[in-house]
Amino acid sequence: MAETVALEIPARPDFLALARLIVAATAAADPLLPEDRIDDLRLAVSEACTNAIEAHQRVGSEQSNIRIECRLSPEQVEVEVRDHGAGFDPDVLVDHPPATDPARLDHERGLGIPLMRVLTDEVEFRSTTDGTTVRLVLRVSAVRRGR
Amino acid sequence: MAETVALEIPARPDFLALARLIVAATAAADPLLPEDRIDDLRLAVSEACTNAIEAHQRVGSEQSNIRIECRLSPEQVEVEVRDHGAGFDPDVLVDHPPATDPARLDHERGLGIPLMRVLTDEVEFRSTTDGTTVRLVLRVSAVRRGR
Amino acid sequence: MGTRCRFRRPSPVQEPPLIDLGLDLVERDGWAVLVVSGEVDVATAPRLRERLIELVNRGHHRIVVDLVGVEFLDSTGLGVLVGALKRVRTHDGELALVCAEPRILKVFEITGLTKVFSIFGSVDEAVGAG
Amino acid sequence: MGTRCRFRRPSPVQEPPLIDLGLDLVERDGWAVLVVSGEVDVATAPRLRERLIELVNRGHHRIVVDLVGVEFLDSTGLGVLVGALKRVRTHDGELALVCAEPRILKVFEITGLTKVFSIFGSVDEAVGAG
Ligand SMILES: Nc1ncnc2c1ncn2[C@@H]1O[C@H](COP(=O)(O)OP(=O)(O)O)[C@@H](O)[C@H]1O
Ligand SMILES: Nc1ncnc2c1ncn2[C@@H]1O[C@H](COP(=O)(O)OP(=O)(O)O)[C@@H](O)[C@H]1O
Repeated sequence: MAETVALEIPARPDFLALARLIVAATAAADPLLPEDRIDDLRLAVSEACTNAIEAHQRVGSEQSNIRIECRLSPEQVEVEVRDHGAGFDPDVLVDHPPATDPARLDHERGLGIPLMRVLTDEVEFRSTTDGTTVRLVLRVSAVRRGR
Repeated sequence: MAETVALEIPARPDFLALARLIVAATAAADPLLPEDRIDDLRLAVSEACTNAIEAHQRVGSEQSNIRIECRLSPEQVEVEVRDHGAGFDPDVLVDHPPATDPARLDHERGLGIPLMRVLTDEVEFRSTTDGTTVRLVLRVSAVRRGR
Repeated sequence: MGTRCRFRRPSPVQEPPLIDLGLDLVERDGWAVLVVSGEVDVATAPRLRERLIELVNRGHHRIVVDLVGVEFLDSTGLGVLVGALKRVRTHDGELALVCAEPRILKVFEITGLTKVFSIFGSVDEAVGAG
Repeated sequence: MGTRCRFRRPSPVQEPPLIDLGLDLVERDGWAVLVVSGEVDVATAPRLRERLIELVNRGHHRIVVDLVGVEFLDSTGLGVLVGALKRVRTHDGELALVCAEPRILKVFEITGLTKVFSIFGSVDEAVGAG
């Protein structure tokens, strides 16, 4: 049986810290998640919320809310971030030049999704022209296996 | 223009602390609310959530969520706690014997609503057989006037 | 991260103790001093109640409840303390509270319970006055 | 209450400065040391960016960014640091980071940016190495 905690915030940078607060506190309810994994999830969710907020800004709908839903089950902690932006194609993203290439410094952006992918066990994007839902999963078993 | 932060939690005592966390953090966004007034609001909302959780327990619906909605406007911070319990009549509540009466010690309950009334500037109950919404208001002007 | 471990959910494996309520017993000058820390609400108050009942049942009828480390106390917590006071009184005992934090004292004041309880600023004063 | 004042909303009256990002400047051995504290995210990163641009414009081309007091740093924060590194390099300058917290270091590691930045465990080491 999954338990759900949901937070709705205005699509504004000021409210990001609230999303981090609730995700960290909810995930901490799982006694099997070590603190560093909670930090990973917190950052991944924060990145997803940042993208959601920026997506709202691009279509001028800072007034509408984004929704962060945390689901706790014995196997995993799952967080969904839902926005009402214009959507995007997650398969068409710019790659960065390697870190050793001087041109790397021309790229100040584009690290959010790569971070989400490394920090969590599963990332899924469902995006339409009505908005995007990002699903981030931390598996408790992956933690137990000493991941 | 009001800004709304909403939290949904399972109707279980374990999740009460999350409601307090989000209410305090949201109210703290108002630079005009001093810390002790935020503490007041936090306790009042916690009492309303406790009643909501108990209302769900009485009808055996711990699985459904209660919703806490915080609205910030320049004049006030308003919090609504909505449950799906069986409702009640807020005008028919037991009074306690005075503190000096030995019979006072027979009453371990019934302090929640009196606390809400003293701690906030406005309390409103809207209750039907489908559930109850409690509205708690802190006026920023009341703070400014040095209340 | 100050937000960690405010609550715990049921888990398929054995659960670590909840960390949001601390209950430590110290005996002093014939008083049982129960040092409470954390948040006392409907989630944690049952543990406080049980502990106080257990103390009385084990023959402790002079009890100090030290609330100095309590960050949050709601009406459920007040109810538990009222119940404990009644219980020690039936044994001709005493129950004193220690509380210094204005935020917590305020809850006793606005409910009129400062007239019901003996509240002291320190454990020393509480056991000295007894 | 550790939850206070993470963010501030627009208000009809004059606003106190946001308290979730600290930016303090110290000059040491020809280095401008910018001591950052709090949370660096999309809400606060613009202030960090402005401050760094201002430093470079005022002729500081040897900069240490001290991240020891930073509790949270996201990709927006990384982007600001990459931009600042590029900016000092166009002036033949240097930018060094100070970071000791594994949680923050990890963000540089998994993005490959440990290869881009010179990262030191203390300000002493950073200015000593320059
Ligand atoms: N929720 C979203 N809605 C619309 N576009 C998005 C969303 N999330 C990501 N994107 C697109 O994907 C790009 C890459 O995202 P990301 O890796 O987080 O880097 P950044 O946000 O720094 O550009 C964004 O610039 C944006 O165009
Ligand atoms: N949301 C609610 N739904 C149903 N009944 C409620 C609700 N809130 C309060 N009540 C009723 O009002 C009574 C008094 O509430 P309160 O003053 O908070 O004291 P207590 O909860 O300790 O009994 C409760 O016992 C309950 O019967």
